[in-house]
Parts: sequence; structure tokens; C-alpha cells
Amino acid sequence: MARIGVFVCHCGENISATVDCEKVASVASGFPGVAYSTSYKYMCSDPGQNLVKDAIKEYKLDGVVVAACSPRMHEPTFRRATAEAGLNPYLCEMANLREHCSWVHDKVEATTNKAIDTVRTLVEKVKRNTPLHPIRVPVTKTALVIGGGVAGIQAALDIANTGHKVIMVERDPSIGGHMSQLSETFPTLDCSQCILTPRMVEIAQHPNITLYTYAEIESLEGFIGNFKVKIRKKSKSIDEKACTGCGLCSTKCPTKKISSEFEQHLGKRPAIYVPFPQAVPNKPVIDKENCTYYLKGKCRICEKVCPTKAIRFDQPDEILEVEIGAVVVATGFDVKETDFFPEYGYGKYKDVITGLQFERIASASGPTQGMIRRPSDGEIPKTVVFIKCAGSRDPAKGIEYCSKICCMYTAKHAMLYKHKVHDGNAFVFYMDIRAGGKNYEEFVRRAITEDGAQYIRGRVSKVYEKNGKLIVSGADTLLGSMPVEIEADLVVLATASVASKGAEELAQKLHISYDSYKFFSEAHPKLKPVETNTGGIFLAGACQAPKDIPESVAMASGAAVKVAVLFSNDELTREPIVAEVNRIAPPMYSTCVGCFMCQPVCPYQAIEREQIKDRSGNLIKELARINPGLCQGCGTCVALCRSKSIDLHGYTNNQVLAEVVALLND
Amino acid sequence: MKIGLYPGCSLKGSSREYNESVNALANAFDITLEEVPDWNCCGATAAHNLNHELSLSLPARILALAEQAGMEMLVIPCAACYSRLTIVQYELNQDEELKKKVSEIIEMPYLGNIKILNVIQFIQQFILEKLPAKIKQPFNYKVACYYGCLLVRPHGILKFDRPEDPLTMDEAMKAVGADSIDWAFKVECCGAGMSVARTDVVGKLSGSIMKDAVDRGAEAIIVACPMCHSNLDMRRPDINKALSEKITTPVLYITQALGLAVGIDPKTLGLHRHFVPVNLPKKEIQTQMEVK
Amino acid sequence: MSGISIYKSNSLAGQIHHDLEVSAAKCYQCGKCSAGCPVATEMDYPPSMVLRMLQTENPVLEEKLLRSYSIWMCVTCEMCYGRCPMEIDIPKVMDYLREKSLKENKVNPKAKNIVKFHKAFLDSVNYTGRLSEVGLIADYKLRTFNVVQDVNLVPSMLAKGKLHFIPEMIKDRLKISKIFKKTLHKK
Amino acid sequence: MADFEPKIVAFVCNWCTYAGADLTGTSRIKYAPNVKIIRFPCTGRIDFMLLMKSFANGADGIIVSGCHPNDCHYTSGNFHARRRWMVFRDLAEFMGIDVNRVCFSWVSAAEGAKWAEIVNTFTDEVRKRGPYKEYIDLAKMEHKNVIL
Amino acid sequence: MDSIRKKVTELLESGAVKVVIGYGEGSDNNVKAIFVRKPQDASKLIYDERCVQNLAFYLMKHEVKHMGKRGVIAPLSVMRTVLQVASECQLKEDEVVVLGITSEKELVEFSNLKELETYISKSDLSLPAKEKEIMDKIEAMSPAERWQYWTNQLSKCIKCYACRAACPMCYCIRCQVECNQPQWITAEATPMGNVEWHLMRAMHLAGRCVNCGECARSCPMEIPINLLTYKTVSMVKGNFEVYAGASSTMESVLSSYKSDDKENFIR
Repeated sequence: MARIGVFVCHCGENISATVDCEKVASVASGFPGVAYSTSYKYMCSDPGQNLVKDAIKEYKLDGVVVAACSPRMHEPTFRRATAEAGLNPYLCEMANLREHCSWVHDKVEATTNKAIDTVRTLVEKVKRNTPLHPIRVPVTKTALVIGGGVAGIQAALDIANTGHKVIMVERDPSIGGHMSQLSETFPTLDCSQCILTPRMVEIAQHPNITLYTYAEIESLEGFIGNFKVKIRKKSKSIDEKACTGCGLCSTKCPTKKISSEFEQHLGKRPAIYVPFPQAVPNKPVIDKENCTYYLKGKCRICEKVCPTKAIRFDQPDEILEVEIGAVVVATGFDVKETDFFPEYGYGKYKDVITGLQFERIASASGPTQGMIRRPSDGEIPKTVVFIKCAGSRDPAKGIEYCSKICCMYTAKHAMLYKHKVHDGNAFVFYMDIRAGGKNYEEFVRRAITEDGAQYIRGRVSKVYEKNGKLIVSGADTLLGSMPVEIEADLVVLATASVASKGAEELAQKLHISYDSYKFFSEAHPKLKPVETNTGGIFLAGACQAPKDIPESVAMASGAAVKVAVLFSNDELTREPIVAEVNRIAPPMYSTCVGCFMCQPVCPYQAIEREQIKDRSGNLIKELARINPGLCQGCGTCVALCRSKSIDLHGYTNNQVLAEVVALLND
Repeated sequence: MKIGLYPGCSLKGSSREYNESVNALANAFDITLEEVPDWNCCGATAAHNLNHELSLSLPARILALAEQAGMEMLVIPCAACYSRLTIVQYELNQDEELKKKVSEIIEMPYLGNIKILNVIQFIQQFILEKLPAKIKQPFNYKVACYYGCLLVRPHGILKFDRPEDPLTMDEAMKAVGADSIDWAFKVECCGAGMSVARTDVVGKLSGSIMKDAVDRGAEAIIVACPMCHSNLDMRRPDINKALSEKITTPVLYITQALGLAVGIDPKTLGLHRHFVPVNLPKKEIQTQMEVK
Repeated sequence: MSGISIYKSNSLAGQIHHDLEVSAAKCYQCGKCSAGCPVATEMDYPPSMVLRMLQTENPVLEEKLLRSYSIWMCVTCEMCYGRCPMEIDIPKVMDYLREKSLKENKVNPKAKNIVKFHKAFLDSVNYTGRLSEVGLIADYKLRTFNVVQDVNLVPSMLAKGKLHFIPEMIKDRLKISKIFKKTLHKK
Repeated sequence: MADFEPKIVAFVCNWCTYAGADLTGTSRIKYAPNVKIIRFPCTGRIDFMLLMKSFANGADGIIVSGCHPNDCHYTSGNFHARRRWMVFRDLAEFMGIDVNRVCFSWVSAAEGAKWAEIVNTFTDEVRKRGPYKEYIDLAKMEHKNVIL
Repeated sequence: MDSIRKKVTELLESGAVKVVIGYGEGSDNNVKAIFVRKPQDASKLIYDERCVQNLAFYLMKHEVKHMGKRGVIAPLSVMRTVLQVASECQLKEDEVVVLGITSEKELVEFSNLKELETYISKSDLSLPAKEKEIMDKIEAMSPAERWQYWTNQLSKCIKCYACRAACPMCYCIRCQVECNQPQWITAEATPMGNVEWHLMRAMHLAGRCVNCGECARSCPMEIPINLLTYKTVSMVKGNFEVYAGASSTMESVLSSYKSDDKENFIR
């Protein structure tokens, strides 16, 4: 006879508000095989856990059901407690009475009954649990950092400085990310590149870091500590060893009129180019879409002028396969383009620009050398209108969230503009000012009180062009929504920050989850902000949600520490939730007939063919064997196996069928 | 296929030239539009200003009649009627209960599966590609295509063109050699139902519309809505008063403009009914090239 | 399931939420509607204010609203709805308020003409099934005692065949007036 | 049949739907208590026989839910499951089993609201269909064994 | 016929095969499977329309395996079975010589399974018209009628497992019905248990059934259980464009997937 203990948690009011916890406990005590049943206010608290431990000892329990919150929240907690009481942790199961019951149902009898059914179900399951023992696997102590923006840079340097190898993969020809495009940074107004470029150089020179720019992730296989990544190094059409980065090719390249991505299409670049002067690596790539040679088959001027003969037109893409132990995803964000806004002209007005474009205009290294000049005619705008929440907080446009950084950078833009155009007018249309952060509020106030930015509380309904002016019609909601019309020379939209291009595809390659906006999902909103649901893969920076620089950097360091922790052991233990092919006595050895239909369904190639031979080495039988180091425990093979020769520890056929029966028969 | 026509009241009264030009144009392309038998008024803004169920029932009857007559498509030139009927069809399709209720009120079966076309959609579907071949006298003027409110809003329901800065009318006009200008008031409101009760407001709103178009060199305004037309045409004195200017730029229905291009005579198109005379100077057909 | 309304059942916002499934609480007062409203300057309360007043669920403000001129100035151009980031169907709300204001005869004095116009319009439809503009104009003039307005238009309209004195009538007029009985004139 | 409350069992994967249902809870979206969840690592683990046994044990409806295509935590479990369900549905339908009592869905970890939506609509559907007597009656049906 | 006997004789004489599985005269005008091991016995072989049994299932039988390399008289269903079981690692290419019989009762020889596949790819693998007809009838029924039909039919089942024994695809050492940890299906024959058992059987044969009809022929209660597996055949063909037993290398339908498999039934 089993001796199961049932521990019902009130979770303060969270469960007891709609579920009669005492009743659940008392009914449970009547279940066959339940030796002890009780309820308590906070089961996860120390006294709560002690309650469990003591009961295990006192009543010699051989199974534990904690009826509390989601196992995704506290299963580890209670399994630890169980273990501390000398019982195998995998003899502890959780019944989810909070997320799946008390929080989603009203205070009616049905709710308590559901709770009772759930507990009964888990009791029947746990009766059939067997002691399991963690699996040990080796750790490859090399980290992969995807994305070379400020977050990726920080993570890579931190990991490298703990003495571990790092591979950094960057999609663009240079690292630096969006931060390298910024002019000054809030709230200190220090030059973005001045603080970033030294870090970029450090990456290039660090002995522990291998940098692949102009490269993308092809695929990722394996599991925590033991990943295999395929990296596609897109052909740069140059021999990086030979190239000295003298830049002669770029100056001589006849195709010079290509709109520059780095300059946000406000500037031009040649077909063989380095995105910006401080680029790392400072070696050019040939943009095949626009290179005359690739298009027309002749030109080759760069080849002729190159002093070191480094041009390689026939250079193919290269696929590298590397073994790594952990991944830091730092792919950052993009901003919405102006064509996203019908009411602001579908992007047809040259002088309606994005905040990022304004950064380039304001940047000393930008297309206007830092002079504030508008794109259409290079005139210095006398009146600039800044529109915040352009796309953000706008369900109608499919973006409900706040992009977080706009309030600050718009204040900065207004300041920079006023600093450079003293007699100019800066109007800022805003809904709220969100300046939470050290010295942020002060910064915004300064923009208003010292630099005289005109803040108008209201959204802009329409922007249209009329004889060279941009007519901005908004309303001042603090003046009874009085309509306001401003004749502007330049309009800057603080366009929404969105997940970076290709985020979804990458997430699918990495098997990590993402939210409805394609931002990557953290494992827990509060307690696991840098982890993902996939062990060994961590997040850093704005790929998880819009973030400013300090936050991104902090998160990156956090992710780096997680990697360091993982790398601090030579072996790591894994959940023993793995499938196994049964073994029975000869002459059958197993009920597996070796049809090997399970083999192709395993995403981890964990199913091997095992040959059973007699003493003289003749093959008696060939049957499936599952490598517990590779198996991740999805159980697809288990459901597929016709003879039920495979079973999944933790979710055995015996357990799940018992659950079904118990759930439906009260 | 049987294509129905719901003219609506204005097209029988103050905007009969719109009705005339629609039919004339259709005939020029051998299409006969069949009027919905015994149709009634859609209730326009008045109805939904005063009573919701009424504003559903009047249009529902029209649609039911059209269904009875076995029409698969229903062309509704009047933008106001188009918007009313489309919205009603949408609303009733959202809510079976309401649908039942309404068909009880109108004492008729109502399915709500008829395809409603505004005049531009009609032109796109049945005329546009046949147009170039038929052009006699390209309409080679600088025109401002004015869509107004009811053709494009609410976009979620009408799903026609782009909500801001629509282009379909411009495309049709370009097809007959017109140079359609890019301007800012394509979808602004002309004052609509305020025409009689608050003429001054109409003067102001329609005024700013006319002004922008004219300032950008428009030689003619092209519309597809009787209300817009009467406000821009019939209310021109009020407009000029509001602007304290004397604007004489004519306002044509798109069907009239296209009609002229394919050589239908002005009278058949009802141009003589306009308050602001339509006397556009003949132009050299040098733009013939562009005609496509 | 989340059936419990956030509104007081008797409040205007509550009724609107119940009857139209339009929730005033969604409005975060960005003012985009007022900014784009062609007649905002004519209104005593611009659209965003109207929603704010609804949000308060304050009887005094609700009364003001029903007696406001705004609801009658609204030309239902749908611009506010078209651009509202929260997709709040303000025109529908305006309809609702007008209907209510009329039922409780709280129509703003300045708006009487507008209402009379609408009524005249519908009566014409009620009697003939269609709108006879002469009838409408004449009827409207009588109701407003504003006979001189627009008289200058009439001759030329006649000349241009835009008006005719014999109203067009549809056959099944009975049905139409039935419809009116069952809706607008429902007791 | 007015006060009939259907018994519905939900087989869900741990990574998407179970997490999604957790989100429904954390965002306090209410749904019908008729549905009780059994947690699986992946939809790929869900044996079609479990569905049969659910009916045999008195379930009036069954929800099977997992990660959207391409989102599977194990890459392809949901794809294999999808094929299995395709075959199962056709066969069951051919045998006259009421497949409308089985609701397959993709609910991601971010779709707390969708989970509530699925549960509520499906519960209503099953409530309308009434208890799955036909199946349970099999247990009572006497065996047409003609050999003696 | 002689060509077959001749071939068999030389195969046995040359020792190319140790035994040939074929059809021979049985008692009262029945045919039975015979195992020809001596050249002179080749004359016992017959082939006519009565020869429908799927002999392939003997190929995997322990006793037969021990005889050594096998030859088999193979009408279409047998040829397909050979390919299918080969794809399921139950039979190796070098263990069998397939003596194919065309629909015109002509002998076709294959030097390897590839050749067999090419032959199969040219043959008509669709379901027999007679069964197809009945299936269409059943599909035309209302769900309630279908349920009626099948519960009536299946409640006759006495769980003798003749169907399983006759099916060349049911080569498992332990069938799921025999699992007792957990007990999926009750041991004794009950209407519900029977429905479960036959549905399970059909599911296990999905993408594998070569529609030889052996199960139905062997059923003492004359239940048309082959229709259930045939249903999966037509379903698999309809959705995944494949027939079982068409190749010795293809992945089973349920072990593979396409990312764009139809999912209109998923919410």
C-alpha cells in the first residue's frame, strides 16, 4: 500500500479565496494510499517546506503531492525539500491549484471539486512514480554570442574575461549595432561612439573571442552544455588576411550612390564598403546586389587598385560547424519606418523622419557632420516637431506596448536641436512622459525648463505638406483638447521599437519561445529574466523587450554570469526525464522488434541501433536503444511505439493512463 | 451576371446628373445596371442620428429587395448610401440575432450575401482595363481627386483603398490622361449632413478643401459622392464667402469625367445641371502618350 | 466569462458598454480624435472630452453631455474612429448619445434646427418611402421658421431639374411606415 | 439537459499550452471549470489510446493542445502529433465516433487569452452536444457473441 | 505456371534458395501454403484465382527463417508486403527471392528490391473496387448510423486475434493488447474493448497496410475489419500521396511529417 502525503497550499488568499483548501485536504485524506493530508497558508515558505519534510519522515511517506501553484513555478522547490527529507525528489508531484484553478474560476463548488479531482489525479500519478537519478553530461566551455550590439559586446567581454572561449556572430559587416549609430546618449549627453568604439576594438583583440561578422546562424542542435551550431559566413568577396583595410577600393569604386544602411538611408556608400569609419573589423565587404561586376560581369576596379590583391570575387559562403556549451542571444531591435504611418504620409514626405534618422543627422560623423539639416533640401529647420508614441501604445497599429526609450531620446533630440539651432522651435507632442531611471526625470525637465522645448500633451492626427511646410495638426488635451496646428520644417517620429528582422526565424532555429511581438520570451518574468525556456540559451538586451543602453548592458552582464555559472562545472546534471527501451530476459531481450520507425521521429538523433550477439558473435537481435545523454524527453517515440516497448520516465504509460482514469472517476 | 443599381434619393433629385452619368458610362461599356425594384431611402445620417434599429432596417429592406431580384452585385454610386448599406450588411452579419430581428421588422427574408460595390470599385472591375481603347478626348487636366469620408471610413468595415491618401480614383483618372495631383484633403470632411442646418460650417470645411486643391493647381475636382458634390458645387457661394475668394473650379463626378473622355456628350452626362459651370478649355492631345 | 462589467450599470458609460460593446475606459486621452475632428472647434466638448466625461460616470457631466451641442455637431465623418489608436467607435457613441438625448428631450437648444432637419428628412422618407428634397426643404423651413434660408437656391435647382415638386413615391409605402412604427415611433 | 456540466479532459504540452494556461491564470482570465488539464512534455507524447480511454472513462470532450507549428520546444513533436491526429480523426469519424468532441488547438505560452477562449467555446459546444452517452453505453451493450 | 515451376526447380537445384513458399492444393478444393524444399516438389506448386493468401507473412516466421534463404510466390500484395517489411527492417534484401506473379499470371523476376520497386511503381495499388464501394456506403451514412454499424459489427469480435495472426504487418513480439502495465484494453471481448482494439489495430497499420485483406479473410466472425485499415490506406494516400509497400527505404507516414501538413481541424 502506497503512503502518499498531500499538502494543500492556501497561497495566502490566492488559492483559498475561491478554493476550499481544508475541504480539499480532508477529501484527499480519504483517497486510497494517502497516508497524510494537510493544508497550510504558504507551503513554499520555510515552515511550509518543513511541514512537508517532517511529514515525510514522520509518516514514512513514499510519495508527495503538493497542491499549490504551477509546477513551472515551484516544482524545483518542493522536489528539493523532498530530497532533503531523504525521499527521491522525483517522488514529488505538484497539483496546480492556482494558475489552473483558483485564479481562473469563481468561488463556486465546481472550483473546489476541480481542485479535488486534480489532487486525486496527481495522487494516482505519484503512486506510480519511480525514483529517478539525475543524468550527468559533459559541458563544452565555449559560448556563442549572437549579435554584436552593445549587449552582445558586453556579454562577450564578460564571458571572455572569466577565461572562457567566446564566438561572436554578427549579421552586419561590422559590430556596434544601433548604439554606434547614435549621436549623444541620455541622460549624460556623452558621445555614443566615444564610449562604444573602445569596447568594439577590445572584442576584436581579445584572445578568447573569435569574431565572425557578415555571418548568420544556420542551425543549432543539441542541448545545454552540448550544442552544435552551424554558422554561415557570407562571402565578403575579400581575403580578410590579405586586406589591410587601407580603403583604396572604396574610394575608387565607381558605384557610389548606394543608400547607406548605417546612415539610415540619409547618406550614400560605394558597393565595396566599410559601413562606418570606426567599423570593427575595419575591412570592406562587396555588396553583391549593387556591385557592377556581379551585376554586369565587368568592372573589377577594386581588384586592380587593391595593393595587396585581396579581392576574391569567386569567394563562396562558408559554413562552419562549432561545438558550444551555451548561447547568449543579443540580436537587438529595429525601429518602424515612416511608411508605417498613413496619417503621417506613408513615408512620402522626405522631412518626416524617424528618431534613428535624427540621430544620424545630429551625429558629428553623420551625413550632415552634425549640423541639423533636413533631408529634402539641406536647409536648417527653424521649427521641428517631435511626435512621441509613433506606433507605440497603439493597438490599432498592432503595437500595444510602450517602446520605453522614446521619451528619453526625444527629450535628448529636442535638447540637441536647441543646442545647435538656438533660435529654432522644438515642439514635442507626447501622451505621457516616462522618465523612470537615474537622472532621467531631471534630464527631461532640463529639456523643457532650460532648453525651452515646447511640450504639448496630445497626439498628432495628421501631417501633410503644403508649400514647403509640414502642417502638423494635433490637439492640446490640457487645453480642453483645443486643436493645434504647427507649420514645421522637420517632423521627427519616435517610431516604435520592434523585434529585429528575422527574430522569429532565429527563435525557431534555436527552439526558444517568443511573444506575440516576436520579442524572445524569458523563462520567468521576474525570477528568470535572462534565461529562456531552453536550457543553456540566455537573452541579453532589446531582443527580449525594448531597453535603453544601461539596461541592455546590465542584462548582458547578467547573461554572462549565467554562462559562467554553467561553465563553472565540468559536468552538469540533467533532469532524468528521458525515454528508455525496455529490457527483458533472453531470448527476447526486449519487446522491441527493431522496426526502427521511432528513429526518424527523434529530433535529437538519440535513438541508436543496438545489436545483441551471442558468445560467438552472431547477431541474435537488433533493437532500439536511447542515448540518455541526447534524449530530451519529448516522448514522441513513446507514443509512436506500437508494442509500447519505449517508455518515458516521469511520464510513463502507467502514470498517464492512471491520471486519465483518476481524473474522470470521482 | 445580374448587376444591380441602388441610386438612392439624391441621385433621383439634387444629384440626378450623377445617376445619369453612371448609367451613361455603364452603357458605353455595354453594361446595363438594373435598379433595385421599389427601393426606399437608406435613412442616411438622419436615421442613425435618431434611431439605431431604423438605421438598420431601411438599408436591410433595400438589400433584401436586391436579393429577391436575384442580384449578385449591387452598385451604389452614392457614397453615403454605399457606406450605410455596407455597414449595415456588416453589422447584421456579425449578429444573427439582430439579423433575425431586422428581417422581422422589414417582414422579408434577408441573407446579407450580396456583393456591394461603390462606383470606383465598379469602374475598377468592369471598366478600367477596357478604358484606354475607348478614349476619344483624353481628360488631360490637372485634377484633384476628392474621396471624402464615406468611401474610405471606417476602413475596418469598408476595406476599400487606403484609409489615408487613397489612390484608386487617381488611377482611374490617370487612365484617361488626367494629371491627378497629390494633395492633403483627399479624405477630409466637406460638412456632409450639415449642408442645410449649418451651412456656415459647410462653407468652412468645404472651403479649406477647395482652397488646398486650387492652390495646388487643380483645374477640376473629381468626386464620387453626391453630398460632397452638392457641398462643393451648390454651396460654392457659401464657400467663397467663407474664403472671401472667388473660386470657379468645377466639380465633376468621376463618371462624368470618364464619360467625357470616352466621348459621351456633356448633356447626357448632366453637366448642365451643375451650379459651377463646367467649361474646361480644350487642350492639345499632347498628353496622348501618357494615355494608358 | 469575464462578464462582470467595470461600469456602474446605471451610468451612461455602462449602458454604452452594454448596448454598443464600446468601452469608454479604453480611451487614454491622447486627443488624436479631437485633433482630427473637422468640427472640433464648433463643439462645446471635443470628442476626447466626451469620452473623458463618460469615463467619470458622473451624473452631472453625463447630463451636460446629453444636453451638449457637440453630439449634434458631429458629422459622422468617422475620422476619429479611423485614427483612434484604441479603435473606439466614437461615431457610434455619438449616435447613441443623440438617440438618448432625443428620447429624454434634452436636445441642446442650438441643435434644434439640426434635429428638425433630420426629422423632416425621415418624415419625408416615412410618407413617401424616399426623400423628396422639396418636401424636405419646405418642411424643414416650416419647422425652423427659417423660410428665407436657401430660397435663393430653389429656382435654380428647379431650372437644373434638381428639384421636382411631385415627390417620388414607392409602391410599398405601407411597409415603410410599418418599419417606422416598429422602430423610431415605437412607444 | 439544461444543468448538464460536461467533463472535459485536456492533454497539453508543458512548454506552450501549459505555460499559456498558467498565463491565463496570472492574467486572471476566467474560464469554465469543466476542463481539467493533464500535463505532458510534448504533444508528441500523447498516445491516441489516451483519447479512447478518456471517452471510456466518461469524458464528454477532449482538448489536445500544444505549441504552434515551428514553435515546438522539441522542434518537431507537434508536427508528428498533427499527423497522428489527422489519421486518428479520419478513422474515428469513419467508425462513427463523435470527433467534434475532440478539440485540437495550438496555444502558445503567450496566448493566455486564447486558452480561455478555447476552453469556453469548446465547453459550450460540448454542453450543447450533451453527455457522450453513445460511447459509455457500449459498456452496457451486451456482447453479440454467436459462438456458444 | 510451368515457367514458375521451372524457375523454382532451378532455384532449389542451384541452392540459390533453400525453400520456396507457394500455393498448393489443400483438402476439399482449398489452396494452402506449401513450403517447397526439394526441386522435385516444385510440381506441387499451383497458381490460380483461389490463390489469394498473403504468403509474405511466413517470411518473418522464426521456423521459416531458419530454413535459410527464402523464395516466395508473390502476387501484388505479397510483393508490396516484402517491400514494406523490408522498410521496417524485418527482412533483408539478401534473405529473399521474390517470384512475382503479374495480374496475367506471368512470372516476373527481380534481381533486387530496387527492380521490385520499379515494378510496383507501375502497378495499380488502389483499393479493391468491391471494398471501396462498401466504404463509400459507410461514409455516406450519418455518424450515428456509422456508429451503429461498427458497434454491431465489432461486438461480434471474440478476440481470437486471427486477424493479427494473419496480418504480415503484425509481427510484434508483444502486441499492445497484451500490455498489462498498464492494461490498455480489457483481455476479454467486450463491445467497448473490441472498438478500442480494432481502432488501435487500424491505427498501428496506418501507412503500413498493403490492403491484402488477409485480416478479414481470417476472421471467423466475418467482420469486415479490413475496411478499417483500408480507410487509413485511402486517408494516407489522400493526404500524404503514398501507398504502403511501394519502397523498401521510405520512412513510415507516422514517423515523418511535412511542415505544411493540413491542419484545418486545429484551432
